[in-house]
Amino acid sequence: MMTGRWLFLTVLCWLLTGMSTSAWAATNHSALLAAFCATDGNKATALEQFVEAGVSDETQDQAWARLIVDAIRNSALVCNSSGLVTIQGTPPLDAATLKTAANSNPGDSPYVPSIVMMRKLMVASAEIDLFSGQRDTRADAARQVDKSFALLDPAIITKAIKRERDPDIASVLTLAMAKRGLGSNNRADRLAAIKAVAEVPSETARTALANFVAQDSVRSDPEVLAAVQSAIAKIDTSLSFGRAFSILFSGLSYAGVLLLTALGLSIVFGLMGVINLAHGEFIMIGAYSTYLVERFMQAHMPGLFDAYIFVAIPVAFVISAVCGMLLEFFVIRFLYRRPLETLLATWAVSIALIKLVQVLFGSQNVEFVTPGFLNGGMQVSPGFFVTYNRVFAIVLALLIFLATFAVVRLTKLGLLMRATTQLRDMARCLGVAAERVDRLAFGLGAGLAGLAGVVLTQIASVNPSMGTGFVVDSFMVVVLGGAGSLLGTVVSSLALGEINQFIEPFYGAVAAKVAVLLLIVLIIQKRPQGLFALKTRV
Amino acid sequence: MTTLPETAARRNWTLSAFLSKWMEIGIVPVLILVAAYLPFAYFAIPEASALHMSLFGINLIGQIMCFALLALALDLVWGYAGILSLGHGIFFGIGGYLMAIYLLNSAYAETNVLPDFIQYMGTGGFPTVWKIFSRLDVTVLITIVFTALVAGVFGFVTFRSRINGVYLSIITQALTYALMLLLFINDVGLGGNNGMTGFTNIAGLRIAGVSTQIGLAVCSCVVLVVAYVGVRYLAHSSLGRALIAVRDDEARMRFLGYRTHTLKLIAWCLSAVIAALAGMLYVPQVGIVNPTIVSPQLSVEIAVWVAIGGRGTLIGAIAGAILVNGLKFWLSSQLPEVWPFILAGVTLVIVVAFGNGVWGTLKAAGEEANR
Amino acid sequence: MKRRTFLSAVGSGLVTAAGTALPKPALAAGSTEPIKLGLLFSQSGTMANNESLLKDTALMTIDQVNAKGGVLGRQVQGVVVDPASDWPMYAQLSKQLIQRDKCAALFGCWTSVSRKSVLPVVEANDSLLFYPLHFEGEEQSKNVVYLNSPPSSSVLPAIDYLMGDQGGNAKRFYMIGSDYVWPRTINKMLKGYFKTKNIPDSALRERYVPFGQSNFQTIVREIKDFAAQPGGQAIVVMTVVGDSIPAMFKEAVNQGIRATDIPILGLDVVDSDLEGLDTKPLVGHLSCWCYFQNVDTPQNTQFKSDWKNYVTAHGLKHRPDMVIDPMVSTNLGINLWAQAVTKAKSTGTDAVRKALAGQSMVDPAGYTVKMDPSSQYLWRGDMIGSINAKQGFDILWKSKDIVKPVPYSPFIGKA
Amino acid sequence: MTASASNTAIYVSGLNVRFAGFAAITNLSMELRYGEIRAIIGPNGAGKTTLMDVITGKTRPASGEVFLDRVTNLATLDETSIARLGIGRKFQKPSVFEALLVRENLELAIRNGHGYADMLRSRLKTEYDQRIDEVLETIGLSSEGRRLAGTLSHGQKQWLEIGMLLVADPHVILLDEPVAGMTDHETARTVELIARLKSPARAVVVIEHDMDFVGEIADLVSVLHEGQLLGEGSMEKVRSDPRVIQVYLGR
Repeated sequence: MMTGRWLFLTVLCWLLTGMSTSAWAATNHSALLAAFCATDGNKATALEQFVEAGVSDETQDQAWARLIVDAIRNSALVCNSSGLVTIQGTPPLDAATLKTAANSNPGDSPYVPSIVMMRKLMVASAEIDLFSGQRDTRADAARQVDKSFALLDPAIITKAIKRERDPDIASVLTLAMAKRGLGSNNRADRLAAIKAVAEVPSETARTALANFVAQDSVRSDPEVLAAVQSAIAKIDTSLSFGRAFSILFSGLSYAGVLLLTALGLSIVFGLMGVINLAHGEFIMIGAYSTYLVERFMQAHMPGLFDAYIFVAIPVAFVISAVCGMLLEFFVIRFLYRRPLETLLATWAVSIALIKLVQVLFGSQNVEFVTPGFLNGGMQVSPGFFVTYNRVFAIVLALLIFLATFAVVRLTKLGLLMRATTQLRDMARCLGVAAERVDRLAFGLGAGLAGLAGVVLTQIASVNPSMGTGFVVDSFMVVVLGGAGSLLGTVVSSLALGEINQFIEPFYGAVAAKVAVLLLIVLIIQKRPQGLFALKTRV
Repeated sequence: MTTLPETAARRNWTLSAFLSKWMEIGIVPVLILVAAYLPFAYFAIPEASALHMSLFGINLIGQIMCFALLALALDLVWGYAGILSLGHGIFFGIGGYLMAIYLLNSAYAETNVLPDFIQYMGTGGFPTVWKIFSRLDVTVLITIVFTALVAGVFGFVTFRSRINGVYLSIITQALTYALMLLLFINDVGLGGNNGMTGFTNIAGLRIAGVSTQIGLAVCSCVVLVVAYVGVRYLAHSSLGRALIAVRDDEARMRFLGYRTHTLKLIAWCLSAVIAALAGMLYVPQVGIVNPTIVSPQLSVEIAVWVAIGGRGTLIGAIAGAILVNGLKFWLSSQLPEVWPFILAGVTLVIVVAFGNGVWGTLKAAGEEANR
Repeated sequence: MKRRTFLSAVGSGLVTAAGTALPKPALAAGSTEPIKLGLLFSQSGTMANNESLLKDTALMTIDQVNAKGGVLGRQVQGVVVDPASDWPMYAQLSKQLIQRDKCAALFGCWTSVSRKSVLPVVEANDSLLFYPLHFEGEEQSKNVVYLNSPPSSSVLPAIDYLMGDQGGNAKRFYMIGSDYVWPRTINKMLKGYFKTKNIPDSALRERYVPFGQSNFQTIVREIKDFAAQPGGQAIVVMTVVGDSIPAMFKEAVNQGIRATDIPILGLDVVDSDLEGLDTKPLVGHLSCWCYFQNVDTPQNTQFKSDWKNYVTAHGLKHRPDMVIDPMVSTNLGINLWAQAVTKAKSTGTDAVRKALAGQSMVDPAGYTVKMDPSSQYLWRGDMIGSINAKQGFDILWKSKDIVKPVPYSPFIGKA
Repeated sequence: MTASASNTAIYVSGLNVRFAGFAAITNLSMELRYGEIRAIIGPNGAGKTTLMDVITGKTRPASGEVFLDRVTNLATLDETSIARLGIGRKFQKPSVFEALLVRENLELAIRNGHGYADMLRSRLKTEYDQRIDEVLETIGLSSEGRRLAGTLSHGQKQWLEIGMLLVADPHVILLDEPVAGMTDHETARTVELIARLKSPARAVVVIEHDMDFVGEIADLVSVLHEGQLLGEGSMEKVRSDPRVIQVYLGR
């Protein structure tokens, strides 16, 4: 019985639309445009007309409607005072004929869609897409329509379902239609709708149901009420899981950043005992090297542009490593006996570097075009959305750490490094070329900082003074982890990252940071040598 | 300081020798002269003459004196006790903020307008605690006590657990950073990023008044002199020598039966109080206090002034602060682009080439001449 | 006169530097030496890229004034200093400009904090500061000329729009700002305003991040949460500034927020903030100013080409094709000052202040702005811009006429 | 003297010290008596210096007792308190305060950490001054009193350090390789100095490698090996002890 009625309705709609469209081909486009531009006219209804054209069987109508709707979306459609309607561009087109417009008067500015209009436009173009030849286009359109089911035009969707060959797309559309049942007064429709909406739990689904349950008619109907409430409960549980995961995740990504920025320092400070206040500036140098690479590739090999981030990795490493070695050669090596002096010297270097970069690049943020594959993110589970740039940061941090660990623990350089840096004189006696090892070690530290810079270009703002923010954190991580213990660095950055992100939602970013700093200071009071330090003689 | 009168007989007088011996006392009358000159230079000397000083210049000198005071404080702990604190901005800040609270109180008493940050915080009035700071003398007293207390607690815990050298520097820096972040939060109730401003009067005098401004500058000089004399006395007492000993070999001092952390604590608290006083003098002269005065940057810079002047020589610290800040004010208006490079360059040369700074080197040369 | 100053100063200690410093330019009127204007804009530090724009606009405008023969037959000369984005330095240098360089008036400051540190100086020396930014209002000094709108005349119309049908009937508001006076005051005002619209507190949320915050993971997640609560369409009123703006936008885009789901009204967003951002996913987010560079008026075309020529001619780092509201405000300020001086036939503060009242001119946005005689705020138009795919703003809505500036918003409960 | 020789100054029993795994001292028990000069010898890593570290509170033992006068358990006190009980120590490498004058070094030693307020009064009590003069006489640096300690020769520094022990007049004196790197002439002088330290109310302990030197000064010799007491007795006795010869003198 139910289905019977649906059938009847759909047939009716189809007939209507069918007639109108056939009537359509005859009437010319400019009338529509006029209707749209009419100051008193209702733009929404005008838009519906465009859509009708778009979904008609006349391909040139379709194409035209598609073009117009896009033009409106990109606020390129100009209603000239002369009555002429043009599409901005070079040359401007006459919207009706799509021929080059005679003259579009500059005084007239294009129509800028309001937010409400944008929503309508979004659905409209999706609806048009539902009739396109490409399966993928239709699939996307279907998803879009489903997302904003409240706004869709049932007649058109039914038509789409009828002619849809692909079962998946069809089912998506049917689901969307079902969701509209929330609006109906029929209990069965409502129950079906609730089921449909709750099928894929998400914030939007929750909103829909929550708004739905707010209606009196719903409250008065115990059965529906029960259904919707259990649905909401179900959604809430999965959402809260998602929320927990997201906190863990952001903790992880924060830890990744900490690890990256601290790694270089755990060598320079941890192993060599140099208080390098210019550490942050090496990070900055790394970031700016990335910037140069980006600019270069944009100019010379736009095809491979997205790969710039990977190209930047070796480049940034080398550049900052070289800077590091220069610093070591000209300043640090005279100060190994006087750690506190290295503090002052490196501070001086840092302000000079900052100013230098300011002079070269200006003090504003340099903006990066994010590689396509780092844009956006994905819904892992309801309420748990990971963004690709963070995943990238975490993964890279991990890889870089493993590499460093390998270098320090497994290679000869690593051995020499530990030897010289820990027992300077002894190593000298043993004829280790201490100077060279020191230089390499410092270079390695600086290079790692540079790598941190590369990653940060994707998740933090890049400007000459960006480094200063990271120095304190990095030192804290290293000190907490225990000087000279790479594992300690990892553990402490993990701990700090998670703690920080756990506090932040409740008390805000600053409070979290402060709390963590104080916590560290307290721990240091108890364990001056950090968490991972052996008890040794003297 | 280590050469004594009887050897002075067989000095061969070189400039460095003269300076290193006599300027340490000589600076006192010099500073007093400056203090006396300021009002004279403004009121009595006609504007045309080169000797005339604009209020602007005088105000500048006042501020520089505060920085010198700050450097003196740091030199006491770094140069003598060997504690390189990167957290003296904290004490400077405490002094500054408490002073600001007093100034706001008195401004409110006069104008009856609440500062905007109080208004938009919606508390509808000053926190009750602030009432204590309604009198200058009381404020000064409380500030001294409070600072000593804060420094004492931190120092006690830290020196007890034998955190020193690099670690202590890093921790103090972290704390400075933390405090700055805290002050940036408006909910803390100290004006957040804007900090506090809009002071109208201090101890009944209009704060923008010429004579008030000059008075503050003079006051800064005087406090500097007093602090210098006091610290120098301490440094030359055998307590000062004990501090030097702790600096050079703390363990050894323990084996001699010294409670080294107590020694350090004394120097630490005294230094903190001096820093706080500097803050109290600084704020009414710039007319605003905001979190940047506890930025890690400033705290490191203090160490740089001391290093440039030569640590462990008190006068060197003062000279360094005056030199650097004088240059800074002058250059950053003339050629702002170049200033950081100059500062960096000078610091590097001093640190790498002349470990013990301008004054230290001069002194060394002086003693060379006497040997 | 020196001597008198001396005695009175000693006597009362209540003589301001004005006694010695300020009369100079007033007396010097009619002489041929140039009239000095202090330009108090940072060229280094965090504010540099914004404020140096204004510095150069000011210099350009001064050139234009001089090209027209200067004022009172004297050339105008801009005295440039660099406060290096360090708030106390603003106070310091403003003193220097007034007392040492004897500037007739100051143009400068971007952030409220810098203005507030200069305020006591200009008041003590009875000079004039022309302030080109929109700000939190709640202030009115006879020594400051406010060239941009206070929130009640610029922000509220935008809010009204969003609460209307065209704006999508916003019912719930997530207010995220940088933690300082401007956002705090704006949001306090908004809360007061929402009360009058019977919007319950449950439909409001207020969050603050420190300056230069670049990690908005948590915030954006919370926004999505907030939007998912029942009670109607949610929007974000964003008062974060500087570095935080692109960071916030990026995170929002990455986490899949679109204007069609949750519109963001960025009160401090100007074209320069969109530089280098891929604005396609940002299309439809909003901002409101007294001027957007896409406005189509001959004056604007003129101003934009002037700027382009100036930038290229002097080989400046700025983008030649980008003009933002504060630049226009600066330009207006200097022109109005010039008009006032000409009318007053003097550069003395009092005279200029009197002459300034009621001065008016046509601004690039096409409105005839005029100086409010009582409040010394400038009457200006109001516009809502919608971010387009071309890293700029399309004008979504314009006020019919200039709007009365209301320094003290009725919606902020006075303490 | 024989009377006092019997009474124990330092009593060590069942002492164990470990560093990150390896055992520096295992189950060591020995007595140091007043009135005697005791030499402790043994190859490197035998635990000689570690023993001093334990007595002076620098190192905490894993287990075992270290008593002063059979009443105070030193294992529970920190360096400062132990020093104040009258246990003085001279380190292996001369550690005088080079930035201070010779006199000032002695002054610090004589004040022995008492009365910080009193230290602000620059003038020193006259009896202290006299004491310092005497000691300067004894260590033969009277003419060097106003020199920077840093400018002294290696030997002079060693003597100054011994002087710092003398002025403080402790009950127990621990000397770690006092003649290391000295010329024969200097060594001879040091021998005299150490001989002077000997008094009925004082126990003197010397760690040394130089056998002849030990022979000259020591009343009693204890041999440590791998953290254990190998033998004890007069130099002759020890010299003739086969195990000692095997592990130590043999090489």
